[in-house]
Amino acid sequence: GGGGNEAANNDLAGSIQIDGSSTVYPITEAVAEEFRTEAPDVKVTVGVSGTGGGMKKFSRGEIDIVDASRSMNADEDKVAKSNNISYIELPVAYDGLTVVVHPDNNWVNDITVAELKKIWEPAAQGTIKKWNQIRPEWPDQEIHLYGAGVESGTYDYFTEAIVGKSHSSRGDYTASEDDNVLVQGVSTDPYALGFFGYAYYDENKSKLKAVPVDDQNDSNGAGAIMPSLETVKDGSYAPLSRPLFIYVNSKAVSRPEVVEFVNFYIDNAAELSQEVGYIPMPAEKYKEQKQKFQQFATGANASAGKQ
Amino acid sequence: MKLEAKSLNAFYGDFHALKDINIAMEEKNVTAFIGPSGCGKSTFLRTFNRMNDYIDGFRTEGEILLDNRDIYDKNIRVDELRKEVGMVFQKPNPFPKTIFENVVYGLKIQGIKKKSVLEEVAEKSLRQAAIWDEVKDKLNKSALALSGGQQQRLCIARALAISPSVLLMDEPASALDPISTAKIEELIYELKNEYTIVIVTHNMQQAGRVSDNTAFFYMGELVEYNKTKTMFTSPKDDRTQNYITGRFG
Amino acid sequence: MKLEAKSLNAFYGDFHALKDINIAMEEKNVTAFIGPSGCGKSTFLRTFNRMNDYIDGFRTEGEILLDNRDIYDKNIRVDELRKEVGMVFQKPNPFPKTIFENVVYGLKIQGIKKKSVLEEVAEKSLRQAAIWDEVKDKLNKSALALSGGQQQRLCIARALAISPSVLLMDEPASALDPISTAKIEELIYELKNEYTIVIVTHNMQQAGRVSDNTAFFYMGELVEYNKTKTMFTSPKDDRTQNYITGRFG
Amino acid sequence: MTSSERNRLKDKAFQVFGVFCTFIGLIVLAIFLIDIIQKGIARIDWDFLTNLPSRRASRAGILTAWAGTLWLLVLTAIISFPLGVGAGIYLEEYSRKNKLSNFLEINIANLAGVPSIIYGLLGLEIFVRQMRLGSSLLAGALTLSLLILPIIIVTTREAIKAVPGSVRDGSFALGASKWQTIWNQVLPASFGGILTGIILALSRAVGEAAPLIVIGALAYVPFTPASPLDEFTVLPIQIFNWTSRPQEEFVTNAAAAIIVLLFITFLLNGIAVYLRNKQQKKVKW
Amino acid sequence: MRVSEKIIEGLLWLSAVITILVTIGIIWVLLSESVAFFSEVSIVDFLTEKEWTPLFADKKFGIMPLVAGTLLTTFIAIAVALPIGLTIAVYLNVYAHATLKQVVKPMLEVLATIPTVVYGFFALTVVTPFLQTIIPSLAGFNALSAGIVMGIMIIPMISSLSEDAISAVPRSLREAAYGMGSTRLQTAFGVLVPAASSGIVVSVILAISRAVGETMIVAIAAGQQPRLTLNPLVPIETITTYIVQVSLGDVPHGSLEYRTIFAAGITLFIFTFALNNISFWIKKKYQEKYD
Ligand SMILES: Nc1ncnc2c1ncn2[C@@H]1O[C@H](COP(=O)(O)OP(=O)(O)OP(=O)(O)O)[C@@H](O)[C@H]1O
Ligand SMILES: Nc1ncnc2c1ncn2[C@@H]1O[C@H](COP(=O)(O)OP(=O)(O)OP(=O)(O)O)[C@@H](O)[C@H]1O
Ligand SMILES: [Mg+2]
Ligand SMILES: [Mg+2]
Ligand SMILES: O=P([O-])([O-])[O-]
Repeated sequence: GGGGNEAANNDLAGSIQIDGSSTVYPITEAVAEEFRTEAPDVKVTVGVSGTGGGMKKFSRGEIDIVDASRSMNADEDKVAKSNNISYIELPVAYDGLTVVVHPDNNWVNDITVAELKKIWEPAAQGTIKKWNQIRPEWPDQEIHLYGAGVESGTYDYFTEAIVGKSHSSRGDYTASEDDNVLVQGVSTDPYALGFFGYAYYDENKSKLKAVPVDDQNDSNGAGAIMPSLETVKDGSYAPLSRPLFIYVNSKAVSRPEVVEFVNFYIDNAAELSQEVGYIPMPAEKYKEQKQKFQQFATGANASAGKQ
Repeated sequence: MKLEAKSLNAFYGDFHALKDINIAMEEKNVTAFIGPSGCGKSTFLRTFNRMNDYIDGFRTEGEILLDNRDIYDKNIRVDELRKEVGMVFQKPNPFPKTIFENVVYGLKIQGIKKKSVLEEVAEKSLRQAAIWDEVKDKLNKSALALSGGQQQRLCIARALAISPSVLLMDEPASALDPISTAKIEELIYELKNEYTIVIVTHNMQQAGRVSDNTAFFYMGELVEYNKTKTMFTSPKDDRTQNYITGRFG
Repeated sequence: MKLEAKSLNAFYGDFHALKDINIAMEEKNVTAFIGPSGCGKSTFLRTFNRMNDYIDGFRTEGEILLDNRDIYDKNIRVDELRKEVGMVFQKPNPFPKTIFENVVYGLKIQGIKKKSVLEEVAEKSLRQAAIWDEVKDKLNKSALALSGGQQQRLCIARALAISPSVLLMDEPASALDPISTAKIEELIYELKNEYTIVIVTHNMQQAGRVSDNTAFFYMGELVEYNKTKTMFTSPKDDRTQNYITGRFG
Repeated sequence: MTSSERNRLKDKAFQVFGVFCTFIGLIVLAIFLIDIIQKGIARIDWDFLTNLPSRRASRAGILTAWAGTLWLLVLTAIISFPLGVGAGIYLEEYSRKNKLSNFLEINIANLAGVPSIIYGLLGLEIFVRQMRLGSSLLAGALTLSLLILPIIIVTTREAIKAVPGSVRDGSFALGASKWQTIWNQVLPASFGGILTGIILALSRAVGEAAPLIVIGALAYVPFTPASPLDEFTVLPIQIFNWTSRPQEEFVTNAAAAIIVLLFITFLLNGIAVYLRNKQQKKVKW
Repeated sequence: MRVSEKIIEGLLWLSAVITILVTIGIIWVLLSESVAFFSEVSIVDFLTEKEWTPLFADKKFGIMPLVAGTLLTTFIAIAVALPIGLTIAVYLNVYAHATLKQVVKPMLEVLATIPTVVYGFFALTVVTPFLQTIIPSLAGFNALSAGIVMGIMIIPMISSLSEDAISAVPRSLREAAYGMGSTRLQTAFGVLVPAASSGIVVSVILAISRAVGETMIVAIAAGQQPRLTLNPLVPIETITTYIVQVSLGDVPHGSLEYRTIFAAGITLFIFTFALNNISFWIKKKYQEKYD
């Protein structure tokens, strides 16, 4: 069974295979790194094949844990079920998708979700081409769009939140799986508008200008809200703050090193996620997750014992 | 007869390189092949140890007899044949190995490994090739460091080491300086006591000096074959006459 | 004197290829260079149009005079020199272009473009080289389609087209069949009326047939230089004697 | 100006242009190396070479990356060497001029030009999926072996071709069989050239990222592989991963890792050039 | 001994024939997935549609934008590499001292061995900002900068292979030209380059083929925006970029989206296959010219 028995850790051995989201990767890498001092003989490997790629492997039982920057979708769930795999979803941190423009851009000081939708929805392709089509007082200049690669969890989340339908947007923008490439693009293009993870904005503040987003719903903060540690954490930066998850395979929790690792993950996620540029959840949330996982682990092991 | 060709024709693909050649060479005699460039001397010489086998499209008709056995017969093993019929080439072609390795190569590939045997044969062949004194102190040096003339004598020693009875030489001195050439000619003269030798040469005087019989080829045909003395003093054919007096070639 | 060498020494890096050569050749004469392989004939011939310039490490000492001007002088333009001193090589080396393009190449690089001039010169040179009748109907065919002998005459025509006064020939017939060889020799005989010709040859008989004077080289030295007739009947030096009687080489 | 003066002028002008172009190439190379070295050299120390990956740029090391790269190199060499050299020998020494040999030849020329990413797709389908090797070192090495096979075959053939026929003749004339001749004469004489080709091919393999990304090589591997079936990461992937991190310090790490990768590449190339020159000096036919 | 000879020959034959299996493998992998792709998407649409948006809600499957992007970057690369590479080849062969050639040639070849990931970032972070100071309208991602850097990368392919080809021109031709009073320039471009033209053409085709298949440089620096344009100043997407983009992302195996990379892959394969064949035949045809 699980439990943070420090003395037992040195006896732990085995290997844990993790794969999935590139967004979550830095957190998991940090946890794995710290876990090395806890249990030096456990070999943890982390791959980056994107949320979907990771889910694919996870639902076939090829890996123990999957990093995900969105929830598992129905198709993936079906495959997992058909392979007799049950799992638990554990949120580990938040990310704030940040809308950015070039620092010389002096006209955009805030933007509404409706405007973002107008820019990004599929119908915009070929029609919304200039800044002044969004707000008449904005310049009569071409707008250049930069955004996450179409096959990333980030893209899924952004389209869901802005356009209202996952995986649905215009296609004529510069897409990249590599957020630094996007940073480079926006920071060298005065007529650019882009979005990517908060960490990338945070690290490149001098080269970029973040745009406060107004979701026109005053219940979670009035007016346009600037992404920051606080606004993401307290939920007022909506709708572009999103939870990041790990999923754990029920079969894997029969192995003490996996249980130990996941417990360790939850215990340290707050500190480590902030260190690598993400936003930790409130402390009580982590407590909740830990209990949830404890139950799941004992439950899974009990049912495995019965068979 | 040691070596004989009967109605031999040879072809490179469609090209008819040797036309109905008949010739017989006695044991322990030196026969010289002369003729202008491209007349087929080398091609003919190489049929005696089947060195042309590896050329795509080359084929022969007729017979080549060594000790009265057809060497193009199916039952003949080429490697055995070549132990019987040694060959020395126009340009010295030592292997990029030591002098010793060069001489014993033929034995080694026959599977002979005993050091004492190899050393004995090496010394004997190098002495026969009149190069022992020059190389005996550097048998483990690279053969490529020798001069051209020494290399050529080494190649002769290498051929002798597998004790053939016939020695084919394709312009063996044409790449050498006069002094080396003289040494090689002397050597041929001595080897004649033990081996049947066929030599291709461009140098009429050389043919005159070393050979007992001479064969003159012209455009794939054997024009004239006779005692060397007779041939050089009273050739029967006009073409021979023209060639040996330097009208062409 | 048309051509002269005075105390000429030539080196390939450390190798001393020509040793203190002194020679003078008269206008409208044919001089033959003979000697065993590697004695420096080609090296010497090529100093007359400085073709060795492009060989790394090659250098000369002494003087080469053309019409009494030192061609290794700083003010001499190599390209001008080569228009004066034409050259024909051992192996025919036509450019992979049409026959016409080959003949007029030298004019074109001088900037002459006028069609009528080019055509006139082409016909004249091809006639001089005794090949006009054979090619006049296929001037626009590739030169590579000609036979070896024709190619060589084309190369001679090409050299004549820029109207040099000296013609250097390095074994111009050694790659040719007897009939082509005879044609080239005839041609040299005729060209002698207008050009100063220097020819390298391995073939003693050829030297005897075409040249007025003969120079015998041996290991980088000019051993003997004389009227061809005198040289072949009563050579002064033993080495010459040995060489022309075929004792070596 | 006479035409010959004009010609000489043009001649000189082109010479200047030639020097200029050559220097463009060399200068770009220099800018390149200086840029990378400035960014990364300070970061290279013993710890960087021996540390495991880490979230903190200052603690992160490339031990597993270069260990993976070396593993992959050795395995790739072991797999591609016999295949490539064998094929080269066959084509050069045995195959007669016929339809098959012609087809083989054109096929190899074609394979040499197939983009590396397509080899990645092949490796993914055949080695990772069908042969169930997963994203292991072995799957990676097999993929890279196929990628460099054509290069090895072509250079082997060139090296064998450079052995003069006179050596073969000499051996045959002493009664050696075909294989004896190849084994005792042709291969020793061409070995330098063959080795050069293999090393150059490996130096190509060492820089490949795309096909390994396609077959799913990992990013975080905190242990050095112990067997060919272990998972692995390599330097180009580590570099790619670091360049996509938000923190500026990782760019420094990436530059440092690039220096190490270039060092390996240059080392391999240097060995190849050395062998080639040595061979050229030693054997003058 | 006869038997062992046969066995050895057999083994060698086998290793040669493996190369055929590799080709079959490639074709099989590409075909099996793309056949499924073309059962859903008409090949006519694939070839004629002007938009490529298979990953979006509104799917269009016109390969033309990717092909245009590929051709554009390739063209720029060759426009850079051909004049520079050929000039270097001529310079090194005809003008430069032998030792200079011996030093410079391998140094230039280093350009071709630098990992392409490195080139990609060089294009994005050094070349593009530099070009933007000259062409202010240049986008952050563009075919121009990626093409130029790719051109630099393939310079040694052209310079080295062309130099080899020029070296292979028989000495006699070179001497003939000099012997007529040609300058070095006239010898080079009047005689050597035409005589070596087949080798030079082969080097250029191989360089084109390399540029067509190059992945990381364009993926990083040219953008990822399929667009039917020949404007070098805006972001485009090449076939290879598309493949690597999808491989890096997380397209579920077996979906139509996943199959698009094989359809793109087979297009790429056909391109390079055609180029390689052409170069092979040119080489074959002219190889024996001087022997
Ligand atoms: N491998 C080959 N394929 C086709 N033809 C060949 C081959 N080898 C030689 N020949 C031709 O066969 C003819 C005879 O050639 P061979 O080498 O026997 O002449 P040769 O008398 O030895 O001349 P040389 O004195 O120049 O050595 C020549 O016309 C030559 O072109
Ligand atoms: N490029 C070179 N570098 C070094 N040595 C050379 C070079 N060219 C020729 N030699 C040497 O210079 C000497 C004279 O050579 P040359 O070519 O002038 O001889 P040759 O009399 O024309 O001989 P052949 O009759 O064989 O043509 C030879 O020993 C040769 O090895
Ligand atoms: Mg011969
Ligand atoms: Mg000569
Ligand atoms: O890698 P993703 O987090 O974008 O799926």
